[in-house]
Amino acid sequence: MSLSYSPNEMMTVAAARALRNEDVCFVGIGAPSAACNLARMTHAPQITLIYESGTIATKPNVLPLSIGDGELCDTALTTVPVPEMFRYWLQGGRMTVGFLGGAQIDRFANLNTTVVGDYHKPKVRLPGGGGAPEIATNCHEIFIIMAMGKRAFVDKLPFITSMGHGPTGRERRALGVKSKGPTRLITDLCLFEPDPETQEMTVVSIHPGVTREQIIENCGWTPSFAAHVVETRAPDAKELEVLRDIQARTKAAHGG
Amino acid sequence: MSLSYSPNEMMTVAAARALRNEDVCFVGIGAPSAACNLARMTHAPQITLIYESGTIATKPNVLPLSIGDGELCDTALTTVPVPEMFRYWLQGGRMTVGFLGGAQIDRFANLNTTVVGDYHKPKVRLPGGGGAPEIATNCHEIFIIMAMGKRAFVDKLPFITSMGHGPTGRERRALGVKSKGPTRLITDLCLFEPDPETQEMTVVSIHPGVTREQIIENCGWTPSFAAHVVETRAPDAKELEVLRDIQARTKAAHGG
Amino acid sequence: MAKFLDLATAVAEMVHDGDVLALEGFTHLIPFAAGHEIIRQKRRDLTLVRMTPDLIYDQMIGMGCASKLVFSWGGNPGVGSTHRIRDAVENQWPRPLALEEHSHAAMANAYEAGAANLPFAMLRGYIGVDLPKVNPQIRKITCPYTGEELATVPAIRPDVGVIHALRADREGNVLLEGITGCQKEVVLASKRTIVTVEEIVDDLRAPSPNSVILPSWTIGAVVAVPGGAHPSYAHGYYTRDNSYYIAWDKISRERETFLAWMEENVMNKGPDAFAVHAGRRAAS
Amino acid sequence: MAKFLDLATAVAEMVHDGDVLALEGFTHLIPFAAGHEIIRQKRRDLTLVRMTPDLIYDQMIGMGCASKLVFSWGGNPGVGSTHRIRDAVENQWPRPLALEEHSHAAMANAYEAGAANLPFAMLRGYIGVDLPKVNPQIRKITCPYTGEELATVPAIRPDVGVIHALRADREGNVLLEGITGCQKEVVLASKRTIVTVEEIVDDLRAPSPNSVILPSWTIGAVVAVPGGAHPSYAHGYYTRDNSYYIAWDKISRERETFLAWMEENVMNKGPDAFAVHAGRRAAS
Repeated sequence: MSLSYSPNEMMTVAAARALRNEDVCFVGIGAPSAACNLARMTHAPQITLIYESGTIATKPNVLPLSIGDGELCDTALTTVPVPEMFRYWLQGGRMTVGFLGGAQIDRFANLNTTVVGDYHKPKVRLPGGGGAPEIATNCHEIFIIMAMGKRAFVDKLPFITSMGHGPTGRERRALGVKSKGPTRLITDLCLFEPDPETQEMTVVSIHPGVTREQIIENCGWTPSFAAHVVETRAPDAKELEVLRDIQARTKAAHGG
Repeated sequence: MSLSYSPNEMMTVAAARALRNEDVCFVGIGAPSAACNLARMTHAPQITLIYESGTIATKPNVLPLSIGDGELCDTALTTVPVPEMFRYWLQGGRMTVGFLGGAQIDRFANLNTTVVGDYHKPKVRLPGGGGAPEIATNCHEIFIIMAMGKRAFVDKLPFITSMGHGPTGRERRALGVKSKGPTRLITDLCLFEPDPETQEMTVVSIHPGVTREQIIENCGWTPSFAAHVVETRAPDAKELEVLRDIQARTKAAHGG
Repeated sequence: MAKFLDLATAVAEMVHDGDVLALEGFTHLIPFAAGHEIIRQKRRDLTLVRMTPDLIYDQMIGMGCASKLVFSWGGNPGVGSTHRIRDAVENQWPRPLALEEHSHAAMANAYEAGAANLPFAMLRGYIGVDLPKVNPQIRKITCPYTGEELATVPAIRPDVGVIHALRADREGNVLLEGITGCQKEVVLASKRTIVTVEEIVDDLRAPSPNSVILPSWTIGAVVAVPGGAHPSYAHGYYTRDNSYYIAWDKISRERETFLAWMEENVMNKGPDAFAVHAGRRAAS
Repeated sequence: MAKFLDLATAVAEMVHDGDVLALEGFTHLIPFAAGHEIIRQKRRDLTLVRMTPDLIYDQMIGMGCASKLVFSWGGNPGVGSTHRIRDAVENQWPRPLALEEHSHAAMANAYEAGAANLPFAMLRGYIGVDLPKVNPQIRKITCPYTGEELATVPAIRPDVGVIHALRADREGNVLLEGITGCQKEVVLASKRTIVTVEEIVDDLRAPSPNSVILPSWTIGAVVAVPGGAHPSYAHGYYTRDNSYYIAWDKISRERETFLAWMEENVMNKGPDAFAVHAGRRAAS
């Protein structure tokens, strides 16, 4: 029996699977938050989720709309001030995974959430970096979740808001950053991982029913494919049920 | 009717009187603590007392033996971590008065609580500075309480643990320190204040029954007397009653 | 000691044209009522400082209060753009808006340094990114022990800090609880401060000896404005009005609908209008 | 995740000869039971770090555990000298003790920098005093914005941090309350950590969403030692045994009385001996 699911559901499920029970995860709002909580409600019940609002080991029953919804504090082990969150917990090196989204990404998993066009005369002014610049270097590794498309997956970023492996894939190591940086990029079409030599994000797994052509068409650079590309395991019934339940609860709670 | 009292009681009462209702006072343990709480229980009920253990606006019913007795926390408005106390509250410039004691003092109200003899081959190893080095420069002004004696009031300090007005009375200003430094030195025999020109601590008030000769005999330098020296007002019945009550309660509580 | 004032008086006394002003509250306890009063009193040329300039700064900037914004993330959380801020940046409407942009970590550290009376903050940050190229305030310092380079930012010391807290006692001591953001730091870093509260009570009911309490003598003015954080929320009082944030996207997208909404809901109202939200406890 | 161990095992696994070791607790929650276990296991050449090396370090140093002391105030609070530390410094008995001396502000900042993974801390401190002349670790840095000079000290990153807390839950999350000193910083700054607690419970009973809680994954070992802070105290459990501090002055003044007391009360006892103090609630 085959289940019907959307590309977005596939992306969220695949992202959730990347997380482990023992992870301490710094969670971005939106798609990362959905994936992290899906992981917590399925295979990783002990995972520690931390939001930059200061909520540590939070277990929201509905997805927060903002990074600091009351639900996050109400269900947290404890809530600390924001300066402490960034000093002791993020910079302190406590996070095994930072889970980010972004507006634009390049082949080395550098992210732009700042501006399209010239910084001083912007075509589109985006929200800015928030926690991302320091999440990108202070967490042990970075997972990124983004839907593919040519406006999002670009050949050259107009602005580097947070560093992946650097503009040529070599800068991260050259700058002496010890953490791994982006190790997984989860999209609605496929999964990327950095090539061990070049650090270029490379397709390692394609979601069921997706073609290589679709991936190429939705990418602003010519994507590389690993020597052995596998097919992503489709969402199972449990994963879809939990995801849909939480999204239904969330929609009801936010009155949207 | 004249009341009988000890020199130590006179000293504590005189020290308490120096404090104002609107003061925010960083309290040292021992004699400063007795004076500050006497002030709170008599003429300055609204005074804010802060101990370096993190207790803010504390109102102990008995004098603490240590800087962090439970009584201080139980009666405080709130208790903050020690790093925060030193960063936000002391360095933050929140304290109007720092109230210090010391083992040795010189004529410019520099204090030694570190060592007698050579630092590396000490004759007597004293406790060290604790909070005093930064209290001395970060509070708006400093009150010092010490019983006189030639071993305590010395011509030259073997070690400057906390700065008064500097070794020659000029260093404090020369170093660009904006706070006033020691403005009052309260002893068991008399009260000193800095000379407006030289910053030398100068006798401005002599306790009842004390002679200038006694002051000179108990001072390791030749003390200066102000042009107009007054007689310190003797402790009144209320002051003595409150002081003796708190000391009796304290003795009972500490089981000493 | 804090003075107990009404909101109009507090803003009139403490907030002046040209001030550096920080309204803080990290999603929780955002001082909307105070922001609206500043709009009504038509303050101009403000430098607005805030980690997350969301709806309250969208409203203040759209109404022409600010000439500069110091920030680290500007958007309608979980919804989309802050259209009024974008219109000011992209089209100079209603007036030009200079930007000084940081990361969250840098701003949190800069507030912390301000509270600690340090001239600057240092952090392991801004590595490999473009922001230092467009913000000359981001500099470097070398560790005197290890030789490592660290990023620096100047301490933030606002002329005025404004926060919303849960409650104050009769002496003006103020309690916060829940997500406390950098509110304590802002109050301690600012020259003048306004704290709006849900209620003024005889007993703060602090649950812990370590509760987050700002003593009265750290605060300029305490103002009772029940519901004053709406559509943000107040822990234990009322929950976040997420539908307002979602609705704001449409209201703020066009200048005309924005101005009409502001006229009706801000210019023609007062702090009392927030009281209706104080009693609203959403089931969660 | 924290391991639940007995005290002898925790010390045997985590504390090694030559380690840099910080036992913290600012008057409150001093980990006496852990210190006694380290004495019993005859650790040597420790660098002992502590803001206020009072009785617990007087005992450890008098029993020969340490070759160096990093501190900011060494005494028996409100009573007088720590005679065993003085004997080590003045007479090298039972062995020489090197000193690295700071102020409280510097050490608190150094722990804070350690927790924040910074290589050093800066402060407005050490102005016009002699300590920088005898401690080459105290240096200076220049503000890149104002040109001001600030004092610096290296971050403290102990090999082992040891604290006593109120209670842990079954997952190993730990609650502190009352005077919390720099315990959170020490745990976060240390490579390995031991936390002794009054009790292990199903529910932490945290009174506030902002309660001081260390998550299990920040801790190496959790050990239940009821009364383990005695003669220090545990907020809500038992009060400070001030008479012990007063009595210590006489016990510790002479080497013979000290050694006899240690033999009877430490070497011939175990962590269970602290349990008697757990129930003692002085009326206050």
